[in-house]
Formats: sequence, structure tokens, C-alpha cells
Amino acid sequence: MIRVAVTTDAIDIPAELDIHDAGGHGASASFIGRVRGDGGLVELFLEHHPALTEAGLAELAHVAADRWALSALTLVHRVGAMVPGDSIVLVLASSAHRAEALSATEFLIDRLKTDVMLWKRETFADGRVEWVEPRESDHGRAERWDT
Amino acid sequence: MIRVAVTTDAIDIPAELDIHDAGGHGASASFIGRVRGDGGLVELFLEHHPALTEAGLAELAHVAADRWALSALTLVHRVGAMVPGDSIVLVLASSAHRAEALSATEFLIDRLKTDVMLWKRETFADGRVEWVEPRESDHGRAERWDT
Amino acid sequence: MAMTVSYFAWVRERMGVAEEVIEKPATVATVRELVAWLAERDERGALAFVEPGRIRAAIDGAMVGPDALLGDEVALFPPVTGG
Amino acid sequence: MAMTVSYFAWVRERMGVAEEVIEKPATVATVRELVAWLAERDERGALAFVEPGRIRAAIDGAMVGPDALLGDEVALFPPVTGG
Repeated sequence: MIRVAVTTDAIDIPAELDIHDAGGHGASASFIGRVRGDGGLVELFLEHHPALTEAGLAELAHVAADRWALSALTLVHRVGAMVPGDSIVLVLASSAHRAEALSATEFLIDRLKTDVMLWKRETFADGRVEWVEPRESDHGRAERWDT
Repeated sequence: MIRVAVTTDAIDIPAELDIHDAGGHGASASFIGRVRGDGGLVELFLEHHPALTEAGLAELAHVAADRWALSALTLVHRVGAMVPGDSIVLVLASSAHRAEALSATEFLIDRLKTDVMLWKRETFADGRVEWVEPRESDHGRAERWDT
Repeated sequence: MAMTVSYFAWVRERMGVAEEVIEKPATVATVRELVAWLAERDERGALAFVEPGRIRAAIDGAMVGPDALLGDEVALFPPVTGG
Repeated sequence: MAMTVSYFAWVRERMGVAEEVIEKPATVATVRELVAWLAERDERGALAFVEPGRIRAAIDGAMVGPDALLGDEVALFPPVTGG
């Protein structure tokens, strides 16, 4: 069961866990990324493409499902305006075996950062507004999966 | 914040998530291992050492906390009798950065299987009772962390 | 030839529009040529495409390289930063 | 000399007890020698320690190798299978 969503609402993590866990999987791995209030950040805005962002997430989910033996996969990305503490992204991957669940989770969170049409804009308490620049390390992590 | 527990009760995952997430971490990774009903398994019994099992978990947790920059770490292992679908082990690791949270989670679940005094006994519908043998692959995964 | 160009993130901000229909000259066949043409077209384009190497593109939902041939639509944007 | 030996999992089942106080001969100084001595002591020990290479040990809460010196207590058990 693959579930992919792009939402402007808060990610309802307990509800997503309930949906995902309905199968009773042997091993479940998860990753949650949240907005950090570092450096006086007051708002994180995620810009997305109305159609291609969700299509990109779905494509990644299917690549993961083809590569690892997964019994369930959930990929939810929030877009729009968020404040520190809000969840930005939720990845849940389950399998009969831990290595598959863990690897799929790591693959998805790495590739999310380089392959999907999403752009972060930060607003700080002093009024500065900055688009986030990609980090070289993110590309290094994403490319590990190319082999 | 490091939280380690050995319990004969069901692991209350929503409650553990609430305790763990109180800090509002940038990145949280998790792993849940559950009892699988493969091959007609009706009961999984986890034998443990009354003192050394929890001490072993605490030792692993501190090794992880020394190795990665974690803002919170939760390690809960159930012992005693369980049925298919029950959660056996919960690992939650949080950090400002995803790589640390993901690596710590994977390290803990790998090392749990080789370094902590816990023994699985399986009972099947046809009456067979078998102690689980360690898998070579588990030792291979655990040794990856020695470098 | 008319084609639709959409912009995202700081490319969109600098262009001042999210999407426009342009009449591109026949000499503009690839993403790279379109970016160069937009950079010369006006002040907004000069600002948005001052560093062409930082611009990414998607056609029909797939990320493409600078030498991809243009069709009816293209999206131009900075490197993505999701997750 | 008296020492406490505890057993776990199938070692415990085959020994029939979880813990016992033994009087070990002076010639038994290491974990390996204790395991060999228990295997010769009686039928239960012969069954539990038929494959000494599969036996693990802990002293004072730390996993130790077969050549570790014995103290007041030792735990003997099969390879662990938690997680």
C-alpha cells in the first residue's frame, strides 16, 4: 500500500501511523522532519508545483517500492506556511525485515531533498526573507543511491 | 534526554512518541519491530536477564549518544510473552540533522540483535517450540559499526 | 512560436509572474537557449537568469537538462530544497 | 571454591535450573575450563554444553570471551537474539 500526499494542513502523524500500521508489519521505520527555529526563524514557507510536486513524490515512492520489499509506504509533505515545531515531512516504510524498511526510509528522505519540486523560504524575526540554498552534502547523500 | 526501558507490558507507542517529541526536534527517526505470525507462530517469548538486559540497552544508548549529536533517544524493549502484531522493540532517535537521527536508529537496532542479553523462543500452532538462532546477516550488519 | 513558461521560488519572484505565454524566436530551441534569451529580453530576466548554471528545468513533469528541446511548456526554477 | 553460575534460554532449559552455586575445582580458572568441566560433570551439562563454541558468557555485566578469568559469578547462555 503506497500513500503519497501533499498538504497545506498540519500533518496528522497519529492518523498517518494508524493508516500505515493497519497491515501489522514486521518492521516499520519512520522519519519526521520539523521546522527548526534556529537563528530567529519565525516562518518557513514551502513553495510547490500544483501538479509536479505530488507526481515527483509518487515517482520516488514507486522507485522505493520497486527497489525494496515493502509492505507499506507513506510519504506526506506539507507545503505553504509553517512555524517552528511544525512537521514538514513524514516518511513511513514497512517491511517484513528491518534492513528494507530502514533503507527505504533513508532513500526517500535523501532523494526528497534533491529530486522533488519544493523550495524553502525562511522568514526571520528581524524581517530578513531568504530562499534556502541546497547543501552540497544533500547531493552527496542523494547520489549514494545511484549505484 | 535518554530513555531506556525493559517492560513486560505492551509498548505504548503514542505515549513514548509524546515523551520523546517534547523537545520539538528537527529530525526524528524511528524503528518498530513487531512479532510476525509467519509459519503458524502463535507466541513469541523474549527471555531476558533481570539486571543485565536493561544495563546492556543503556550502554548501547550511551554509545549512540556519544557517537552522534542527538537531542533525544528512546529505547524500549518488551520481554516475556507476545503474540503476532505486538511491538517487540521501539527505537526513537532525534537530532537537529537527519543523518544523525537515521544513523543512530540503524546502529541501535543492529546492535540490539547482537549485544544485549535477550533470547527469542517461538511457539507454533502445531505445538513446536524453538529457540531462535541468530542469523549471520545480523552479525554482519552489527559489525558495520565497528569501524 | 507560442509556449508557456512557468517560474518558481526566487526565479518567480525576480520575474514578477508565475507563468507567461511567450513568443519565442525560431532560433531558441533548447532550455539553455531559452534561459539566455529571457536573460537578454528585459531587466527582470537579466536578474532572474544572471547565473544560468543555477537554473533547473522541467518539461512535461520530468526534470531535464539545459540541452533538452523545448515543447509547448517548460518550468524554470532554482535547485530544489524540500524534505 | 564456591561460585554462582546462571543460565539462560536453552542452556537454562537443558541445565534444568536458572542458577546454582557450584564448588569448582582449583584447576578451573577460565570460562572455557568451566564450560568443559560442566559438560563432564553430568548428563545435563553434557547436553547443555555439547557445542562449547556456541556458548557465550558475561561476568559482572560485561560480555567476556572464553579465556576470561572467573570470579564470584558468571552467566552462561546461547548467542543473543533480541531486537
